[in-house]
Amino acid sequence: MLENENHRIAVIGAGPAGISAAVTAAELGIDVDWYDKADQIGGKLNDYYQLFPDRTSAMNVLQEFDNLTGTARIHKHFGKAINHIEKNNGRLVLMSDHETVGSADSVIVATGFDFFDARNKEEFGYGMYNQVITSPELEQKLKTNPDSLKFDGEAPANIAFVHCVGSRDQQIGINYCSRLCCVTGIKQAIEMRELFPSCRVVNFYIDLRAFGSGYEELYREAQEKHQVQFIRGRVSEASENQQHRIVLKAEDTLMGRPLKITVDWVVLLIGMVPSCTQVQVADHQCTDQETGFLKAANAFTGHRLDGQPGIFMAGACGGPMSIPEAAASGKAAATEALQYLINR
Amino acid sequence: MKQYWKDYQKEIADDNYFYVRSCIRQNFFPGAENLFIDILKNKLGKTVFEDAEHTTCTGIGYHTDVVPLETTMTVIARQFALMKEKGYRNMIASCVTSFGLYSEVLDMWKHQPELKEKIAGYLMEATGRTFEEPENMVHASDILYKYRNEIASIAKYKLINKTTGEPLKVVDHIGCHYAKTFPERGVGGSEFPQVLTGLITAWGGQTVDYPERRHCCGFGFRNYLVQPNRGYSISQSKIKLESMKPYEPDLIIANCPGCSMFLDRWQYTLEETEGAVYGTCGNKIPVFTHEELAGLVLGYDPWEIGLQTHQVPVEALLDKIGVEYNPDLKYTDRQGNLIGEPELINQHVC
Amino acid sequence: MAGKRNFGFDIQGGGRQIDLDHADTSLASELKDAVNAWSACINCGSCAATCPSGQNGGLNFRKLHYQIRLELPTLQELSTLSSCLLCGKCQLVCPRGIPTRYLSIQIMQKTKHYVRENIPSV
Amino acid sequence: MEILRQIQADPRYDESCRSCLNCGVCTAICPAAGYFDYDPRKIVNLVREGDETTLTEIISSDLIWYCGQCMSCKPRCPRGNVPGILIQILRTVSINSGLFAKSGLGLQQLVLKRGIGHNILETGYCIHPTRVDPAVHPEQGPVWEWMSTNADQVYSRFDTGYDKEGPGLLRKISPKALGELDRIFDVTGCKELWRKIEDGAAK
Repeated sequence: MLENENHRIAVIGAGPAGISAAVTAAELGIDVDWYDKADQIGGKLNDYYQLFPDRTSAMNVLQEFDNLTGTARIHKHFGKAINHIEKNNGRLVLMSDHETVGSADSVIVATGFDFFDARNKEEFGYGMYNQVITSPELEQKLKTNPDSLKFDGEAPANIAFVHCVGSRDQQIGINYCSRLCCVTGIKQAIEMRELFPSCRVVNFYIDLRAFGSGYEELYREAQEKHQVQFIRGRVSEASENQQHRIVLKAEDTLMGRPLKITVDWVVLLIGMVPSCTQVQVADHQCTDQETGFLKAANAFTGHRLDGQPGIFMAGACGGPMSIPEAAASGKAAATEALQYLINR
Repeated sequence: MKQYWKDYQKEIADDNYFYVRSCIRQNFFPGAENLFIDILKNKLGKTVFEDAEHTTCTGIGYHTDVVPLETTMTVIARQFALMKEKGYRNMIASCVTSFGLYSEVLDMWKHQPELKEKIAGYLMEATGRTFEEPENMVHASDILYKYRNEIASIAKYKLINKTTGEPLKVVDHIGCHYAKTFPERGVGGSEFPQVLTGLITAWGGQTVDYPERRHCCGFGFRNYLVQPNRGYSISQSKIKLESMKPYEPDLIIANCPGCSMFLDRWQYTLEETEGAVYGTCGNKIPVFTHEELAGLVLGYDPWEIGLQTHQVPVEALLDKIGVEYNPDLKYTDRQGNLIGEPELINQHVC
Repeated sequence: MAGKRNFGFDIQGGGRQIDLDHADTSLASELKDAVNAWSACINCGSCAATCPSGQNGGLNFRKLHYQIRLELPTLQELSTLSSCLLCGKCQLVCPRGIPTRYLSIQIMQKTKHYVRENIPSV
Repeated sequence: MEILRQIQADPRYDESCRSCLNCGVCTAICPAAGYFDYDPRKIVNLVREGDETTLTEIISSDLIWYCGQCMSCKPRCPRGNVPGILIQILRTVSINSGLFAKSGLGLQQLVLKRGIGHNILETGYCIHPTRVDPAVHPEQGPVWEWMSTNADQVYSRFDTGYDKEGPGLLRKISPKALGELDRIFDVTGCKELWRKIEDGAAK
């Protein structure tokens, strides 16, 4: 297949998409230089507790991923963020700040996403009120210290999940839907009900987008089995009362009436935004003007970046994506990269 | 992406101001605006000019839908024309609704230049004047915010309970039209504006964050101005007062003249109708404007700055801070003669 | 001191707001145990759309069911159910398989007492 | 002109009424929505649906007169809509079409016009101490009664310029300035609007 055995692919990012891309390329017989800003593989998977829709342990998934990466063809260069790709005599040069770190014949960018900084939605009081947390913070608490979710030493009485924080919102310049927050809210609501069976859990949503396989079923399970309450209305403001509980105001749009509830925890289901370490490609803007995510030359047909021979994107650096989707995208990008090297 | 709102700062010109007065403030807080001018001129050494020819901005008429948009715009253009004629570029509005409306008009002109042209034509036709937009457009409370530390350095009193040494608990109420209409034009944005909090903390007090902090005072324009509609108005203030009551605030301050008046008057009405009292020791909570608060810490005489025009008596608060005043001069005229006294409202001593 | 003077307007309001902190969900608790799939509703409105009584105004089954899960409806709101024909068309169209006809009967039965107590003439 | 086209022709339309997510953040914090049977979210939707019969109905009803113009709805809307401004437009169209007089609350425009409107042209202020009558403002309390009955002495304590020409507190607005206001009100269509309010209310 490949005439020159010395071809090398660089994969930037070691989250689900990067893992999948690196493993696939290695399996296809190519040497992979693998970069990540962190010292370990997994990316945000390291911080998750259970994965939707079937509540698989994130650690197990990570372990399975890790088992695949032990091949001799994968060369890890972790602990350094690649943020720039230069072109030099047909080689792609990887830069970290202004330092050359390596080079490759083809690069797969899998730098993932960042979570939206909830302080930008000041009306929810995140960063001001202790009882307002974000979904990844809840994930962390569930994973490492569920006891920290008690309120004044007691099981919390009321918990609210606020959907669409940092999504679908012109006020903060993010008009797209982050897609995964809905099901995250459903999953975490169930977990809270299991942890604190006496607790009322209310999800405030605008539209419930349970698009993935098993998501709608999880939604129904949350309603029926776990009695999670769903109220159709976006939370308008959160304020703190004297007991440091949070008072929320929303409209119940199905009743057409304003609504108020006092809760012990508010969980903001924060959306996904482009990673601050997203790779910039020299002399070219390959990002979507509207969203800031990387954009494929033709999203219908593949992962190639426009005007950038040899550079491919994979996973959530191209927009909000679930873990299986990111992994599949990494696999696909690796095969496209191989195809590119063969045809070159 | 935008910055965090609470970090939002805006440009506030440092001198040479053209001042436009507020209808409501002049009526109900008659000492406040002259006090503000005096602080600017004599305490901060600034130049501030008031043109006798300026008028109402028509804001209340606009928001009660008896003055159309283009009329309001032309009246505002006339104020800008006066400012230009006198050689000023920095405008200070006393009224929060005026400030909001000026901001709104400037924003609409930016997006619809043809509308600005049309208004220029109206102004020329009606008055023969031409105008220029101000370079800097702020609310009076922005100026005090800018110079809060200078004021603190020359202050005679602090917002501290003389007996206990504790900082006073101060509720800040921001007029809705200050930052809700254009968050980027308010110090600190629309959710948690810093403009009054900055004054409170710089002058020794402590801000109270209570659940209904961001709720409207309930003026509601037509919902107050027409007598049978006033239930709406008082109900909104009641929501706020009930929400702040458990925090036992010593004082409320507001930068909007309407809010200051309503939070003051509705406490009286709520006591009369429902027997409800929201302060401690059976007292109501005094309500100050930002100018009055500055005047108080700077040691102005309480009666010279108009604190006797409040329905909620202020003496308990003055005593708490240790402000000197002569009770005999409260209801006197300029020459010191007693004008007569309003019907007295009970005041309790803790 | 209260009511000393007539100020020419009434102080009221706030009644429109649903206060989940103090809402009465006792009826909801009873129904939850009595009706399968009680909480599976996705508010699609199929039941209300197909309801013959609903066409004439008054009864909105989707909304009434939803409201009971939030708070105790007013007598007036509950009494709209009296126009239910128990035809069961709603049950045929429900995508979540909620036994709506049975639910309607259960609501009527469980509120009979409440309605009688509050409207002596019923 | 059709009601919808009149609404859309207003220079404030584009900034106030884009597509709506129906999320309800506006209604959630609307002081009027907690007090009246009123829902700003629904107003936006009704206008966007654009049905002439419905639009005629709502601008003939009390529904458009509940909003207190606080604009709390403005900073929250994820689509950048401003129901409070849309209400201003609906009220303008309601007055222009004469339909305001079909609503009890709409008819109050006559009182407001003769009050605030006339205050502006006669005094140069929206409100003036001599025009806030304690008899119809009992809620203003005894201190206001004292100020209002002793206006000259009270206001002069703070500024000797009270009710006199020249700068200062509640100065007498000069005939020249009042004349300019009057001409502005003529040229920009305010007087025309006032005629419509008087005529509509008379019918």
